[in-house]
Amino acid sequence: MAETLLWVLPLVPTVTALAMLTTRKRRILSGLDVGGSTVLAALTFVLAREVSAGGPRSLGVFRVDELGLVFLLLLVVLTLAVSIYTVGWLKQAVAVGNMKAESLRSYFALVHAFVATMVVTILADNLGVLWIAMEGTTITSAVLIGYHGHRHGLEAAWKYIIVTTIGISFGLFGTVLIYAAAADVMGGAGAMSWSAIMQVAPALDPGIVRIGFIFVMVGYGTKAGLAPMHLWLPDAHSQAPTPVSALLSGVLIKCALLAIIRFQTIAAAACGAAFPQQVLLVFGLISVVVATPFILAQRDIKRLLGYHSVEHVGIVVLGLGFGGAIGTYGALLHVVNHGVTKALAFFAAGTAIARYGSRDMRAIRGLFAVAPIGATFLMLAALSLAGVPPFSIFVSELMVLRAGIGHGHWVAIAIFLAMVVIIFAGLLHHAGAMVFGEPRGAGRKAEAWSPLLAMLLLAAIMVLLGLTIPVSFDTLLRRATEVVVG
Amino acid sequence: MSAETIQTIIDDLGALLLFTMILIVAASQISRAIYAVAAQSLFIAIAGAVLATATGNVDLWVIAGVTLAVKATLLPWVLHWVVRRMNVRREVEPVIPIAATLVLAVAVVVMSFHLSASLGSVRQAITGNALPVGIALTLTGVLVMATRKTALSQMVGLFASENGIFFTAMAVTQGMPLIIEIGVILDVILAALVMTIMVLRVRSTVDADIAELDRLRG
Amino acid sequence: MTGDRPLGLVLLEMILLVLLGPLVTGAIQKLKARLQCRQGADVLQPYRDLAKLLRKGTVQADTASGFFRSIPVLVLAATVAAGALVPVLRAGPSAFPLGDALMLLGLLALARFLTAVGALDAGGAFGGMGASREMTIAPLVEPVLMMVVFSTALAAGTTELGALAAHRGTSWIFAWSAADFLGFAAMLVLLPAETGRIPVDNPDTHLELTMLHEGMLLEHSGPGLGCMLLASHTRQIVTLGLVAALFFPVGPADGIGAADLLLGAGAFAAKILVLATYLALVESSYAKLRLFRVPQYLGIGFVCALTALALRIL
Amino acid sequence: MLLTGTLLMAACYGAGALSSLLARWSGRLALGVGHLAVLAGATAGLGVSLGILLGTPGRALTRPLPALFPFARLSLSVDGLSAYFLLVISLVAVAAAIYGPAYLRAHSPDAGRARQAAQVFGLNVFLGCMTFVCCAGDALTFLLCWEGMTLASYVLVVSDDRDGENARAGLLYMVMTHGGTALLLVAFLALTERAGAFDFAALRAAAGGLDGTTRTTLFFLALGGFATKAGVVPLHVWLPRAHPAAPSHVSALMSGVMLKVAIYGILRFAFDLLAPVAAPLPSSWGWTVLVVGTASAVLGVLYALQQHDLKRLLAYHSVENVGIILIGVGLAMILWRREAAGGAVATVALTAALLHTVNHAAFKGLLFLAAGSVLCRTHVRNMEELGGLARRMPWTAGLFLLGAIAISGLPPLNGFVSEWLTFQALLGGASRFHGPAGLGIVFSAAMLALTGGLAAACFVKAFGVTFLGRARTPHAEHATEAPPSMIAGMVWLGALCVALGVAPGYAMRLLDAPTAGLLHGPAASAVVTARGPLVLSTALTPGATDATAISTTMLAALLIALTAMAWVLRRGSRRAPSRTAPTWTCGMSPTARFDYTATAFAKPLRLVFAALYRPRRAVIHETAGTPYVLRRIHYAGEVVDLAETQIYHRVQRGITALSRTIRLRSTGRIHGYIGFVLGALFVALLLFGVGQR
Repeated sequence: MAETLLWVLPLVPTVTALAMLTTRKRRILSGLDVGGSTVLAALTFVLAREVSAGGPRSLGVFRVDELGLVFLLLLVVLTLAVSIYTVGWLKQAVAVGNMKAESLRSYFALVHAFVATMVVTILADNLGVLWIAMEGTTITSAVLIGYHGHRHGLEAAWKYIIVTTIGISFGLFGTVLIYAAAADVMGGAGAMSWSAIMQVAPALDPGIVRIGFIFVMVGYGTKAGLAPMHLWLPDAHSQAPTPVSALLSGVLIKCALLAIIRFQTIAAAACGAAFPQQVLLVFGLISVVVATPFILAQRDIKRLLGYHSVEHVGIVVLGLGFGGAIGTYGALLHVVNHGVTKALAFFAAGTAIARYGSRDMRAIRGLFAVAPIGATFLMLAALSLAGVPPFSIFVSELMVLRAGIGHGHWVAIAIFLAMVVIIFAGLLHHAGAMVFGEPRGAGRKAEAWSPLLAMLLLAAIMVLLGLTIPVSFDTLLRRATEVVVG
Repeated sequence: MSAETIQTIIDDLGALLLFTMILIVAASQISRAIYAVAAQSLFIAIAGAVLATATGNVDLWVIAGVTLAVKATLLPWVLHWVVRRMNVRREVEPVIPIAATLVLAVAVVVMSFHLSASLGSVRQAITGNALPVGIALTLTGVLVMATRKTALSQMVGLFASENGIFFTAMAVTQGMPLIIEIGVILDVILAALVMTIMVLRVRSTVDADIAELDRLRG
Repeated sequence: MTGDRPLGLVLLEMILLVLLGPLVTGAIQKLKARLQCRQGADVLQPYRDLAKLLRKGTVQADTASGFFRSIPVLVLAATVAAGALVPVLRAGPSAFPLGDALMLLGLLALARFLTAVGALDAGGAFGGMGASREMTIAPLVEPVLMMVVFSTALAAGTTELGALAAHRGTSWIFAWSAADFLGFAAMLVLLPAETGRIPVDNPDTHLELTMLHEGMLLEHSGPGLGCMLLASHTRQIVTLGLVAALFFPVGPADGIGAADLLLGAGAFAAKILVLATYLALVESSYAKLRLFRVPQYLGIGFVCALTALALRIL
Repeated sequence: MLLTGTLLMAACYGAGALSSLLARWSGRLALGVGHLAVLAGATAGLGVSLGILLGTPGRALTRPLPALFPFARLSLSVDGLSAYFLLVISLVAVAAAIYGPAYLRAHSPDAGRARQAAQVFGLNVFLGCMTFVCCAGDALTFLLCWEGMTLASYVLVVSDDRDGENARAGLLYMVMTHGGTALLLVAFLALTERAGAFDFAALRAAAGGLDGTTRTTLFFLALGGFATKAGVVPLHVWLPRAHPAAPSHVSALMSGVMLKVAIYGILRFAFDLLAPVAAPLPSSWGWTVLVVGTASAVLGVLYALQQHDLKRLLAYHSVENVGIILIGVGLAMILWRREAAGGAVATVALTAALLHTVNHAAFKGLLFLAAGSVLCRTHVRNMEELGGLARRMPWTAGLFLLGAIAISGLPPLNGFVSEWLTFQALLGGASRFHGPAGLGIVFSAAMLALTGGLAAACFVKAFGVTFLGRARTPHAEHATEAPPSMIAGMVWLGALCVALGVAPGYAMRLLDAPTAGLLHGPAASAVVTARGPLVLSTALTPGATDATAISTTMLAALLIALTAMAWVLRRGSRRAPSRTAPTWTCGMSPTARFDYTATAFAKPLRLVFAALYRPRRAVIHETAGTPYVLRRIHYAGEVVDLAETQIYHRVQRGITALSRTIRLRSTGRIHGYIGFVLGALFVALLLFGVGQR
């Protein structure tokens, strides 16, 4: 059952994408969109139950363990939310002419192809397949980013595809090195399978693994938006259509993180845990620090959110770098929390942008007066991103902090907290300026239901995870943590 | 052939690859850079053939063939076609002087050899100097991308760095799985196509080189 | 040691203070006149004024609120209640504790607070000016007074005036420590300020440039003014009584008989007379200070008090 | 059983929070139900706290909460201290609940339903979180409720009206308290990571093994966090902006109660969680608290003097009173376990602090409510535009006057009692310490006296300018008395002020549990009311227990009697005529311009303390061509908070400018992007790759 699911899951979005190429009607397309996502989500939950019952399953180059499952769940939930959101968003976008009605199907198809590549990335056990799928995500999402076709979109797409291709070509180099080290120990057959490598990881030659991990770290780190390789990220995330931005920020960079985590486990087994943690710690701190000034002095709301992703990826990596069960647990939890929250933030920002017809935060004023519900969601998302309880990110940041303090990284903790507070100030300043005050340049027309529904879904998850961690989810995270730290 | 001869051959090919790399860096005309990268791909195909005969690994024959077909023929042709299509600015426009780029390239090469020298047991995992050469090629290729203004020369740099990875991958003693190599090459082709489309599209909509758009900042 | 001063005695002393208050003012006026080579009014003049005022009718400002009528009453009550805390005839803690030096200062501050509020009620410029100035001086005086009290309280181990006096016993200047001298000096500096006299205030004029306390009484008339005047007389004698209790011996604490009470009364009269003479001398030998020189003037007292404390503690 | 009471309380507040959904149909309904829920919750809180405080003082009652987080056991734990602060919160909450609905309707009748929902929701969550911060039995519950408290009050601050001012105030508030929370997080987590658990019992055990420096570091981290919330100078700048911005009954809660929660945190952390076993606290703790307390008291009242915004003036007085409380706390820290046998000055100091806590809650709440009813009738906060309200709003005026007398520390009201105790404790401390330490203590006593005097001056100004004299503007001209329910809320607090002032001895019983529980020493009532509930008595020297004794009860009786007598004098003779006439203004016909303004009233003190204020002053001469003919002279003068201008503005400007420049540096050139990737790889290889086997 579960094994079949392993190859069914990537097929679902692929089939959906192909089916979409057959029609031009917006309603049918939206229906297919939501339907496909729902099926994907349902199957994933079935798989999750299977795995929680029977442990990891593998089939050929595919393998699912709890670690991958965490990311997979995040992916399907966000995909579903995005599909629901797209219904109302698209109506408005077509109305104002942002999207051309005749070319919708290619858009939908591309989105689902994008999703398919991400599913493969998560399910891949073979590191080569992982790399191929990652490049696939780059190509599909690059087209989506440039989808609007105006010069800014194309510029962002070009920067994105060039820089990330360079990045993951480094990733490929690292993969080759790891493979070489593994093949040297276990012979060529299956020396690309992560699970197989993990069997012999302690025997690998630390020198090569070290070089390989550095290449992978920088390479996939570029894709994950770690500073200083992050520069493409705000451009891409700000220029993409809002639903795509949500997917990029919510899931894609997390897929790259998954790749990094996979290699981290190998490196930790081969060269001792201290080495990868050291590297991760440095990149995490750099990301948190670098993001700060750009968040403070930002004017474009979507770029603001993009830089925020840089910060939060930094926090995840920081958690991995602090290491230990707590740190890794916190990092994985933060992956989920940030994905959900950031998607919510992009949705809320998208509705605000659609209402005011501008991404400039100085133009968006008094949102609470014209669209109270959307404004509330925007404020909630901002507060959660800033790490305020009772929202989910507070919990994961707390875990990361615990790990840091537990391992006595006082300097890192000091820098981290200082930046978090400053970023909090900046973010709340921007959000407050947008939400409160007298409304300018926006009519008080009713808020469309489907975006609100999508936001409600995500906000519910956000608050739920902020108030409690359900037992099933906790066990999942614990097992995933064991996968990483053994 | 004995392992030593293989190693010497690989090392010589590596030297040739580095030479072509220097040509790419030093090329002042885009077309020359394209020829250089084609030649580089050709050498890599040869290296693949040599290793294939040495190890009797059939996959390597296929890979060598595909490399010859795609990277030594198809992609250079595409690039040339694009150059002809948008018939302006044949010369590469460096961001920093080419001499400075060369110096940096030398630094990269030195670093990569120093790096692999610091590793003891590379040689039984990866044949000969394939690792340092591969690192050098990869980084220098990216260096070229970082120091050239036009989109095409950036694509050239990208292919050069891909070549570096291929060379190392081939030289891995056990050989890479065929399917992976094929997938990688397919991805490269796809990426190249998408990039080409973008270049042409920007050229057609706003009459500018896509690599010079810099409105998104901060 | 409770029960030295039964409640009856305390109330008696209070009434005594209220009755003698105007006399002290009269005495000071007479002394001033003599020092300035004038005939001066009769010593009993303040009583006559009071009696007259209490008989007269009232003219009330039309803008004044309902509080205005009750202000003099409350002020008088607070001041007189403060009188109940000063040992006059006999030292020792009272049988039933009413309050200590802090409570005394608090009650005087309450009276001042209400006076200032009343001054603002009518809504004239003079009242406001007077209130503003009064409330500027008062916060500067209070800490110094506190510190003087502390400097003796730390020696006696209590802030209750009766007990303080009892602790001082019948010892006299020769038994003073250096701290006592400095504290007394600080007190002498403060006295004019606290009793509203030159060089801080001038009780004789209604010229708005010089007046503090008088300005606040401007809108009161008839019985109300009478109450306010009586209150300021009482305030004066209470302040003097405070100084006396802090620095001079009070009548014997152990004696019960009328003779002892008379002795205590005599001693009290003597002490008050001395201090009154001091005030008269200062008033007739100094000019009034500019308002913004006053802090400087009080600074002297502050330094003295601080030094006294330092000597007491170090 | 009592803890079920706390759960009942939680249920009430939760229901209130949910009732904000009623605004979907009717805002009025939501307001009514929400405040009713607050009333119910507060009553339950009163029941619980009184039950615990009057019950047998024993160990803390604890009760586990549902296990929300796998890594921490959540629990409630209520001991004497918690119960006492719960009492304080509930007392003011009752008033707020009675006062609130009418105020919100009267103040902003045009408020949208969304706003009303936000206000109801915020109020309930705010109170719920505050109560549960005090009842928390583990670090996580504490932190969650702590941040929830901040968040809810932020919602209330920004919800009041739509101008950007509130948003800015809320921002400043949120950012500063968030920074404080970051410090708290580190302090708590450092303990929890040692303890391996979150509940307070484990933390105590873990703190036992700390070495001195770590202990002190943790304390100062926590102190920084709590002091930010308590509005201690120089961390106070958010307070005078945020408190006035909230709806008035929320201002009352924030000023009167929320700051006290921070005090609770300090006490809990210093005396309970972090205290060394059977040894005095490190002396640096107490002295720091004493110094910052004194500074806050003096500077708070000095800045309050120069405010003309009624609510901001009150907010600055909160800074002052928190300072006074901290003086007591610091003294208790210094003296605890350092006295000779039989000494109980530490108890007196803590008693003074705790008593002032409830007193300040009472009169500051009363004053904010009174200011609120002025605000909702005139819609003006600047007292220069008010005046003459005493005749139009007699109840409000009278209650404000009551509060003013109380906050000025004048007998016979409650402010005096706690300040008297503070003075006694200070003197006692001074007599324990010879040398500079004692002098320092006495000096802070003198500063406390100065504070009292200045507070009196400030409230003469506040009351006089707002309520007395003539109406300066039409706003004040057409004011009417506040609706009865608002007056009822104020009367409740006013009665509290009088009761606590006239019969404080009876309240001492409530202080037994916290003092004895915290100091493991003699209970408050055993020390202070040794001679029966009518008499407060202390001793400056060990041994003698009641050398100094006062009885505000007797004094009040005496005052009443004397007032009666004086009234007879005042009435004078029947035959004498009594008439009214215009105020004497040297013969001119008096107008409102003759009234003394607040600026003028405070001017002398501004000049006296100019060195501290550094007032800004701008005089512009408008000449007609030649410098000899003056058209007009503009005068502009203001007193700005030095901490704000000297510290915060500079930091903020610095950071903003820095990030601006960094952002402008970035050229969106792709070469740079690639270069950074390459450089990162290069450096990483050199750093981590080369030469490490």
